[in-house]
Amino acid sequence: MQARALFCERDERVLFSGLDLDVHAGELVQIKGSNGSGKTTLLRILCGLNDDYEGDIHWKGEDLHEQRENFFASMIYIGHRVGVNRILTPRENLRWSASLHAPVDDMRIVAALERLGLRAYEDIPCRNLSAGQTQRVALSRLLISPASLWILDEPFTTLDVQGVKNLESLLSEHVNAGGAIVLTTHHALNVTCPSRALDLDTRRAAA
Amino acid sequence: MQARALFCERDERVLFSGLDLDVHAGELVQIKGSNGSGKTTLLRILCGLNDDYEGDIHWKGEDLHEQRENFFASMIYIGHRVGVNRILTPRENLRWSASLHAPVDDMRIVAALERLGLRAYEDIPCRNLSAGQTQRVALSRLLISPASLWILDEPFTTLDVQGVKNLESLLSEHVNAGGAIVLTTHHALNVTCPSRALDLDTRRAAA
Amino acid sequence: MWLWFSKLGSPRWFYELSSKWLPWLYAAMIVLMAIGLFWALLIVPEDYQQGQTIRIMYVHVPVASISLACFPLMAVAGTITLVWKMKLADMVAKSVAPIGAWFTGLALASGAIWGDQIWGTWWAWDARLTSLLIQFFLFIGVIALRSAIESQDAAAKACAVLAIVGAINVPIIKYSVEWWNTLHQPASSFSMDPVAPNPPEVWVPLLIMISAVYVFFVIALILRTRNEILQRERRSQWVIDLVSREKSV
Amino acid sequence: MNKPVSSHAGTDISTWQAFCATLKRDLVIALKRKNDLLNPIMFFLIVVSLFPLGISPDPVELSKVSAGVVWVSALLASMLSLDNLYRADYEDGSLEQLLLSPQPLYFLVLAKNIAHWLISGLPVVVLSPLLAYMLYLPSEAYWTMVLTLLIGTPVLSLFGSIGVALTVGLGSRGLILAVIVLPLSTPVLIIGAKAVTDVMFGLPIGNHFALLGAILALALTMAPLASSAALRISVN
Amino acid sequence: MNKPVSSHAGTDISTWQAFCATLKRDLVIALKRKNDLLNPIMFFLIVVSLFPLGISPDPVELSKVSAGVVWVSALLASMLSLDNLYRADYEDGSLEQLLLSPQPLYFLVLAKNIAHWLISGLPVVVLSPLLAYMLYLPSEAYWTMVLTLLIGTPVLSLFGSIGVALTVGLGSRGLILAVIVLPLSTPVLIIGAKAVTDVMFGLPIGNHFALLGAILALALTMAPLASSAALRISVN
Ligand code: HEM
Ligand SMILES: Nc1ncnc2c1ncn2[C@@H]1O[C@H](COP(=O)(O)OP(=O)(O)OP(=O)(O)O)[C@@H](O)[C@H]1O
Ligand SMILES: Nc1ncnc2c1ncn2[C@@H]1O[C@H](COP(=O)(O)OP(=O)(O)OP(=O)(O)O)[C@@H](O)[C@H]1O
Ligand SMILES: [Mg+2]
Ligand SMILES: [Mg+2]
Repeated sequence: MQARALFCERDERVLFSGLDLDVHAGELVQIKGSNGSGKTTLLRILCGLNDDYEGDIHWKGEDLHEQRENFFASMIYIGHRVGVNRILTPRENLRWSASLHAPVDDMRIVAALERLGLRAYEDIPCRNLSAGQTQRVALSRLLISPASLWILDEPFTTLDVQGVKNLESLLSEHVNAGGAIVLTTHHALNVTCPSRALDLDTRRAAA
Repeated sequence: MQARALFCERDERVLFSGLDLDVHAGELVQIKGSNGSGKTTLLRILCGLNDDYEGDIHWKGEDLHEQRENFFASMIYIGHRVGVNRILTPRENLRWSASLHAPVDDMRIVAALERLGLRAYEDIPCRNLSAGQTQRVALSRLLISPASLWILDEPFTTLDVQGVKNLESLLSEHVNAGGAIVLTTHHALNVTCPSRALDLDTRRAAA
Repeated sequence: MWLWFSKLGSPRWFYELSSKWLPWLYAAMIVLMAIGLFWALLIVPEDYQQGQTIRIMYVHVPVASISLACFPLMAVAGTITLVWKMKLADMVAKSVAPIGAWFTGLALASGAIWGDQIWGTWWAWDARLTSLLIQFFLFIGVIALRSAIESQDAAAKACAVLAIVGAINVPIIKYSVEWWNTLHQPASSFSMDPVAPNPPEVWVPLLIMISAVYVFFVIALILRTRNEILQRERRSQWVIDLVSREKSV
Repeated sequence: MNKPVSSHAGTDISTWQAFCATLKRDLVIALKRKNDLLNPIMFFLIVVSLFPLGISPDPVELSKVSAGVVWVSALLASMLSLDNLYRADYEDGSLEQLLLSPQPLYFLVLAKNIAHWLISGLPVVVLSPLLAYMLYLPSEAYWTMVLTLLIGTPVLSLFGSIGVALTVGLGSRGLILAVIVLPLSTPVLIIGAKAVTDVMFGLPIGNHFALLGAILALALTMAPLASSAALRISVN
Repeated sequence: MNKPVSSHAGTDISTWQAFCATLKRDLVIALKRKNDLLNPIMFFLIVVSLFPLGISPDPVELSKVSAGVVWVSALLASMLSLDNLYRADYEDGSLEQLLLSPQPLYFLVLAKNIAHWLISGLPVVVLSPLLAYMLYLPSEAYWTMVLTLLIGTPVLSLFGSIGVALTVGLGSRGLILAVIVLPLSTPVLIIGAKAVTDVMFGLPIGNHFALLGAILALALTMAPLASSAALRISVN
């Protein structure tokens, strides 16, 4: 994935201009920046949810807009709003999420939930889960999706220490298996895989 | 503030039982615990938003239920949902929050926002703020409120490194000035004031 | 007095006491029902105007009168829940709502059947009918609210508030509806004349039927409440003991 | 702007200030989303004009049903706008802040109800003569209609508030609210519509106004209390 | 359960599976909140019975307006329940996931619309004869009314969906929705109510049905596309 000369302003404040970003398979890119520096905006632009920008984004060499469906098929995004229905149980939530891409069988769903420490919570309505547990349900999607590019907006929020470690090893595994990750976080990332940081603050200061 | 023999269960899972917690002026108590261990529930019980518990809570020696208004007048709570209206500006939000306790003048509101790094954002509708900026608006309430007891549920979420430092020094100041704080966070707190931790996981393991 | 009150609040005490009452209540109901039905259906003479359809009265009036009693009962139970936080009161409140809705529905249905026979229409926007219909909606509202709120405690309190507000409103609704329709509705054909002009051979069986249906109502309420008690207290020792005793028998 | 005062829970002055601040806040929010101001009127207008479409454009027919149609539409418009009363505050956590205020909740809830009425009830009252004209309501009944609406719509807001407060924590809204609130509102509807119809027949209507007034007084004193209790339960 | 298949964007089978999964998901959510099932019916019942209260209990009067009242109430019931269509999904982020699906959005949106109709439209159709009876609709018009509702209510759901999709990102809902959706739905209302009235007068009604059918066909093909586009805009 390549982004070229991205320019975005909100409320007449330029967030970034002339931003180039290449994400290769087998690499993790961490977007850094202080609050309000435009991380979320950038991620939403990259994953195609936000159209308010100038510049080009290419995916496997072709323009993103011309192959949306291919792109969506191999990308997964988890944002500030995690996409977990409060009435359904984790299992039902995951089943639906999976079916939007490619249906998976129940075994894998249970395995994914277990990996994220939600054993015994599979069939409890998500509204009865705590903030961190809900976040974990969303993150389980990563394990059942065939996507190679993960775009994650502050995936560590509300996770406890164990959960953070767990997620870090998950990220490393994915990248080491040839996947690509773009994520934002304010915390010092501790992964065992090729990783790179893009700091929006220093970019702007330099400009 | 004293809590005695608190007992709470949700969905037939006992979260804590026989929990005693004393919070004295000039002290910070950090509630620790893994996701779903009951931190949020405990805070909501302490601040009077949740009635589904057994046990007694005393405030300045008297039962909480009998002096709700006195207690509310000297307590401030900021939860997962931060209480910032998305249509109003930070200034308007703070003005209303203040008036619920004791109205303050505009100077102090501006000063509070500035202290939290929101200079120039006073009059932008909060919906146009980023996640971290919204969190900062909520935290500004701490500075304009006369409350001596602060109850904060994961106040560091979505704050950037600078914001975390800023908040830590704010907490220290308050405690050193004789205030009391109860908070939850998954991150390693770095404050210069008397502090104490209560770990819900080890308590349960011990029981 | 206080002791009695707090004792009454104990679900276990209620469960055990009601176990003793139930056989008597069953017996009373069977006897009253048998006499009442026999008398009403076979002995009471045909009405010179309404013919056989007069017999519907023996179902309709008891059912209608109970349906009116249910809302106040629910409000009282709700008040006790809110003020004294008595668990048993909420169990009663929860049990009475569906029963009330059913009885209201039955009153509407039996009235409609009767109305089809003698007024030639199943439904009319008559004062009594309309106010009962609105009360039916209120019952459904309470039930819907109860099922919508997940936390049992919150549901109990929310339904108590709604029951109290509703109980204040039911008389207002009834009054306003009554007063609304007097202009348009010929009082004679739609009036539900009190039974007074009728001879005792008509109203004595009616009284018996009313008491029979009342006993039935009380039984239904007790059974539902007991059910609720067992469900909510299923983890307390006495219920576990009870169940194991039942099993071993 | 007043100087920072140390908070004395429930002193009259600070209660009054909290009342005003809450009222002002809700009005400002509504002003900023201009929709909130326009929508109740538009909804009222549209629903009222659905009836000639659905029923018949015949003036004689319409004039007979006009009082009822205007009143039912006012009721529905008021109820639909209720959804905004506590929902946004619940979702962003402001409601928790309101509940944790040392001020008596009665006044804060009352302030919110008054704001709601000013935004959604009053415009309907003001607009009603126009719609009555469009539905061929006899002109001698205009004033009665406006007055009954003026007394009746606050009651709808106040009763409605209880329903919203009870349901604010639930996932699905809209309809359950209607199921709870509409039956409670029937007396106001009946009396209001009847007063207008009676005036058309030249009957006395003093009674109706007395009744409406009594209901309003009852609602003003009791409803905010019930709403407060309901809010505490919902936020639990 | 099927084995994990590697995803081929837009293959027919996986599109069909996604369609079914979305339909099922929405139905399960509704079933879990039993209210969602009961409320449209109750709302319909209550609104219909408001009219006699507001207008007059007189059978002759009522039978004249009955067709219009039933249709207007069905319209309002359908519209009120629309609020649930995308709102919860927007708030919890599921909508973003839907938009990021490689499957054609048309089918996913259609699945959501069908689920909505099954939950809120169909019960109204089924219940309508009872209400028609209570409003003294002449019995020869029953079948026409049920049939027009059966064709008309899906159109209301489909058109309504566009309105909700456009407004889902806004703070205030309910009313703005009504303001957008109601005008779109008037043709259906006019034709449906007119068909019923015409049958009461013994007039032919084939034309009306042809028109309704055409509108339904148009709505089925176009409305989900418009909704999809609107959703992409709202989530932006
Ligand atoms: C759907 C139709 C009807 C409804 C909803 C209805 C409702 C009621 C109600 C609420 C009561 C009051 C019970 C009480 O005060 O204890 C009642 C009593 C009564 N109804 Fe009906 N009714 C209907 C049709 C009829 C019809 C068709 C008749 C026959 C003429 C009838 C005859 C009576 C009588 C004789 C009483 C007892 C009056 C009294 O004790 O005050 N009802 N009904
Ligand atoms: N509304 C509710 N109804 C029933 N159970 C609930 C409810 N909310 C939370 N729970 C349960 O209570 C437990 C504690 O939840 P709580 O939100 O207090 O956890 P927490 O310690 O704050 O976790 P986190 O770090 O993830 O925020 C969880 O196991 C959760 O499943
Ligand atoms: N909907 C919006 N309309 C206009 N401006 C917006 C909108 N959302 C965000 N902004 C502005 O864009 C800037 C970047 O916001 P963004 O959410 O991308 O920040 P962020 O880097 O993710 O910050 P955080 O770490 O706090 O999440 C902020 O200054 C904010 O004021
Ligand atoms: Mg962000
Ligand atoms: Mg928590």
